[in-house]
Amino acid sequence: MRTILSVLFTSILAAGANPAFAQGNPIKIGAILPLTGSGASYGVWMKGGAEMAAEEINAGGGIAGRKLEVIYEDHAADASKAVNAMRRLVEVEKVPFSLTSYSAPTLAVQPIAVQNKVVLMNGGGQSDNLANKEYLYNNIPVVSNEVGVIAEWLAKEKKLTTAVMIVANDEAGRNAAKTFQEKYGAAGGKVLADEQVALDGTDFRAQLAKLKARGGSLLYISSYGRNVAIIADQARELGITIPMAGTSWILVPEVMKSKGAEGILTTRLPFDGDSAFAKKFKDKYKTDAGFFAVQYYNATQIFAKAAAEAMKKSGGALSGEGVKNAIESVRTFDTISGKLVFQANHGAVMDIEVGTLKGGKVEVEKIIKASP
Amino acid sequence: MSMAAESPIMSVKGLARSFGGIQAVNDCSFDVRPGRITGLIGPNGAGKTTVFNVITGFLGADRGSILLRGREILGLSPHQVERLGVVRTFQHLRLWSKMTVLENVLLGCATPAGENVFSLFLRPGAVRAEEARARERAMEVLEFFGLSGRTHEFAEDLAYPEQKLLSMARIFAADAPVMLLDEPASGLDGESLRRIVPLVRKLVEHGKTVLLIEHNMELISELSDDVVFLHQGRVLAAGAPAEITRDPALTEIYFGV
Amino acid sequence: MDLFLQLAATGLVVGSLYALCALGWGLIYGTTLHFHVAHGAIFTLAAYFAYAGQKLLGLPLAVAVIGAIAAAAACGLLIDLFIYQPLERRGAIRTTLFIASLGLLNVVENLVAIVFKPDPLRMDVGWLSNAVQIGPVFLTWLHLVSVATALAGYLGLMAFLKYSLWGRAIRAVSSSPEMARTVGIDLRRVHLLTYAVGSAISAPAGILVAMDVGADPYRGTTFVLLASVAVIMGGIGSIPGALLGALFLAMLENLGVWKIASEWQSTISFGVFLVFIVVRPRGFFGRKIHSAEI
Amino acid sequence: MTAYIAHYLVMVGIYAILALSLNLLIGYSGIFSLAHAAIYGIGAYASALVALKLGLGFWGGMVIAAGVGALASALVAIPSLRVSGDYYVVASFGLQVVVLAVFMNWTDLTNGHAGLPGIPRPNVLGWVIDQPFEYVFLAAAFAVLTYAVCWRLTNSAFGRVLQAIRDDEIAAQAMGKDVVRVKIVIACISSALGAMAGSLYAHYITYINPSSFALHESIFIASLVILGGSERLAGPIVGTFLLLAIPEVLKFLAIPDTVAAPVRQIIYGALLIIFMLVRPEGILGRVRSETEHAK
Repeated sequence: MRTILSVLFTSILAAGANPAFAQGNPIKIGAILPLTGSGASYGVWMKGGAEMAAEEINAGGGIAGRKLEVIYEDHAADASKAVNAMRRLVEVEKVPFSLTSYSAPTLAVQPIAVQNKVVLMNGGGQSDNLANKEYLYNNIPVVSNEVGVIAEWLAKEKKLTTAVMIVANDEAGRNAAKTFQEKYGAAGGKVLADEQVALDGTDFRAQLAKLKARGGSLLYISSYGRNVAIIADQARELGITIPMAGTSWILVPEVMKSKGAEGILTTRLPFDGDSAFAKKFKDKYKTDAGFFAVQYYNATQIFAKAAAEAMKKSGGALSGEGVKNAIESVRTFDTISGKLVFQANHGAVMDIEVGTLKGGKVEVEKIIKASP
Repeated sequence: MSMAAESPIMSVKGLARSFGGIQAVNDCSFDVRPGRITGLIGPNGAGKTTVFNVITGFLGADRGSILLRGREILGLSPHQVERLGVVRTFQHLRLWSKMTVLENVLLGCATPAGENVFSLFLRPGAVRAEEARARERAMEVLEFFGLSGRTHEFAEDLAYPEQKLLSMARIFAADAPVMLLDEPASGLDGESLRRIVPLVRKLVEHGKTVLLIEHNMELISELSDDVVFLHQGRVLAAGAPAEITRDPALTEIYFGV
Repeated sequence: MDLFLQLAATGLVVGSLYALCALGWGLIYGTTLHFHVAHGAIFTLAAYFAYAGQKLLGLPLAVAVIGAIAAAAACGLLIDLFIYQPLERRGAIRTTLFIASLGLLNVVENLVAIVFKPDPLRMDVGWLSNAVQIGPVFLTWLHLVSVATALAGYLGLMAFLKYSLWGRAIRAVSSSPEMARTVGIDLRRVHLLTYAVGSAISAPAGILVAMDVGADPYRGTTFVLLASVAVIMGGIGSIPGALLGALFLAMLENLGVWKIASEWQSTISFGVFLVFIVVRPRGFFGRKIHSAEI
Repeated sequence: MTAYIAHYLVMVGIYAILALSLNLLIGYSGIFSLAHAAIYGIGAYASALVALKLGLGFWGGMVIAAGVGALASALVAIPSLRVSGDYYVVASFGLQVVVLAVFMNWTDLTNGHAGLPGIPRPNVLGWVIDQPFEYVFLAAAFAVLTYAVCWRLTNSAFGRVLQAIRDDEIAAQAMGKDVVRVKIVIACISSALGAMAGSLYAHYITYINPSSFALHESIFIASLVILGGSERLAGPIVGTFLLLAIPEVLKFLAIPDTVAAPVRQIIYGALLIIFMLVRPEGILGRVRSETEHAK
């Protein structure tokens, strides 16, 4: 008897704590993220951001009265794991929508999304190949925007006109390197040599020694994650004294703390480390928030808005196609990092900052305003 | 005499093989004549098994030559030597212990079609016919060696004397003219010996040439037509068994007196 | 030329780490004929023991390192005692041992990945991580320590095998187990000792890597397989061979980068390895292993 | 849900082919290979590239995949199998590393880490197989074909020779068996079948990249064989059904994502150790001899 009472009691309490969900089942969406592997730092942010958004949405009454539930899947930077996860999400959970991350995994699941009419929102991958794909939206600019900015800045303003490049051996690293070479060349610079390295490698001395021998006035790092910290440290250790540069990808805790990365020239996408969101994130997860936490928070919120819109139009039913049409018709979403407008290529544009990494923070020198 | 006129089926000439610093076989020469039983004897460490291993291609030689019907077989690999008609048993038998008696013998029978992957899939009829023939042959061989009651038992389940018989049966099935037997009688009791001796004789009646290593001098005298006495890797004497066993110098070396 | 010297120096440093691994693995393989891939687990454990000693228990660096080596040696011994020896008592074939070893490697690596998270953890080595410039070559003090450790490990092992009673017992078993048994050597004990010594020799490799680029749960697999390549190239059963094989492999990897794009590093090494087993299967100086010996 | 079960069954079919073919080496020849994932990958890439660049479609792709797989295997088997099994372990590891490096670094051909998207679904006599449950039949058909090939190989004089080589190589040589040739032949057949599985996978998933064919995948395939029982033809199939179900079962337990993958690996590893200690013959156990019953 007492147990029954206490069960009743707790359920009443629970019902009181959460706003009553008026109708039906929760809305399930997927999130395919790098929860393990060399990019696990990104995964912490991405999952945290999505989780916080879902909690806030549910605390505010859910989406049209239905609870939002995010199902997290790990791709560990492996596209085929992403494909398996996507199949599960589509076939078992019947999600209308999924968050994705990284270039290769996102590209791999996109055909499945099209086939099953599931909307994908990528907040992390930046390969140029992610643009203009059906059912795939990127609330992050493709990398060529950022690389273009830094290439021009390095060549024209910093007068660093000869570069050597170290490139992560994957879709993102290679794509960014290719773009850098083009844009840097257009800005009057010249890439003298490049060397590829494994994303999960730890010893890059041989490659760096080779690049050092080629001279140049700049070492451009087309890689991401903790990989960059090791590259930077080992470059300094080998007596490479020329400036180093990268894009916002490099801004993970491992790099910002590393000795070698001090003074690295980089782009940054707008992220306010002192914002209310960042504080709340730190309280909740006991670790500093980063740009990608905001990205996935925003992506989840964008879905909630688009879904609400879609359900209004259809009179309650929710489908991937509906969400897609809602995104296409709304186009402009308010997010905690300002207005986000989806471009014709299904990507976003953002202000891009350039600056120098000093004492674990980016000292911004210049902001290039977003232009569609 | 008539012995000299008969040309040898196999002749070993100037064979030498060393391990590290030890000269196991040194300038060893002898002939094996067809249709006869040649006994290879000598004290322990005389190099008898090394000679076997070199003849059958398991060991290389430093020098020398081995002619099989006039053809050089030194330097060939073991399976090539077998295909040219020289088969052997091992001191430690080396039966396929987890396979049946029949399978052990079938592995001796020639089944080129069944062992060829292409014909296995493309000429199933030929393979089936060949397998049937091989089984028939295997059963005959088992009959010959008195093992037909044991066909479907695992080799490891046989008693030791029967395992010995099986090791001979499996090479007999190969239908090779020259059979090398490494201590066919060792470890056998009197009764089993009485079973094996006539069998070895019968091999010759079936047209085989036998070269055997044996320690049992009585058996050698009883079985062999020719005897080769090996000591420290060299041939000390060769001839009829009676001559060799009667030579006191050889007896002294043999028994290490 | 500067580049060549730099690559050669880096090759020497990497080679020293491979050498430590290869010496331990080669000693064990040469003596027991176990294809002990779980040696990779020892490598990994040593690194994490040292890391935990320093970062979690707050021990001084030297104490943490010595403690980690001792613990790794104990682990090696326990693997033989509780896994390989029971298997051998049951008459297991070598493939069975290898599979158990592979399973163990998988278990240890992933346990470590759960306990310590999969991301690399770097130890604090203070000034040891500072760069040293020797002519045109840049290294860190830690790299010099690595080379010195490998040299000390090699010389120590050679002296142990040559002059100590136990070392001679290991050599006896290595050259012929049957012979060793007939002169009254207890094979099981010698195996245990070999595992302890082999593990102790390779443990510093794991620790040095943890100091240099960080401990990583899965690095042991790569190292142990490279060690086996080095041992085969050097010649199975030969301790100088293991050292030479490891240095050769590392030089190949690093100097290869000089002319060939670096992403083909591993391809170069294994290409050469395949050529090697055709041309000289017994390695620089050692015996060839047949799957069956007559 | 049915689609999900269909997916599981397709993967069982593909992995059953891999496990059956690897068992020709591990179980029937006593050769341990660490390169089966690389062979699987070669099949997938060859087939995908043939379909995408030459437009030969599924069937042409599969034939070429099997050929390339056998060839790659021969390149390693010919030098290393002349010496000993232990060399082959290391050499096959080498093949695994080199093949993966080719997948990742020969970007002009393989598109590197980004992989190859848009691989067409198979077309069987004008019928495009694009539903998972349809693919179940295709995968099952190939698994049955593989089983039949393995049965024919092992229940024949050839299989007898394999077993003889595994149990006593010296005796096999003495009986005139060309041990090296037989080993190379079986390595090539095993690889051709493994590559075929790769082809099935590529046309099923429609996207491939190098990370699906890494070393741990080789170890996983070996586990399927060993746990099911390497001495029986059906052993690997049982192993495949059970081990592929483990990740799905784990999903029902509330294990955090970051821990689930290593937990899976620990389970595989622990099973290997336990089986070696307690039941080395695998789940299905041992038949001491099979070829006896061949007709």
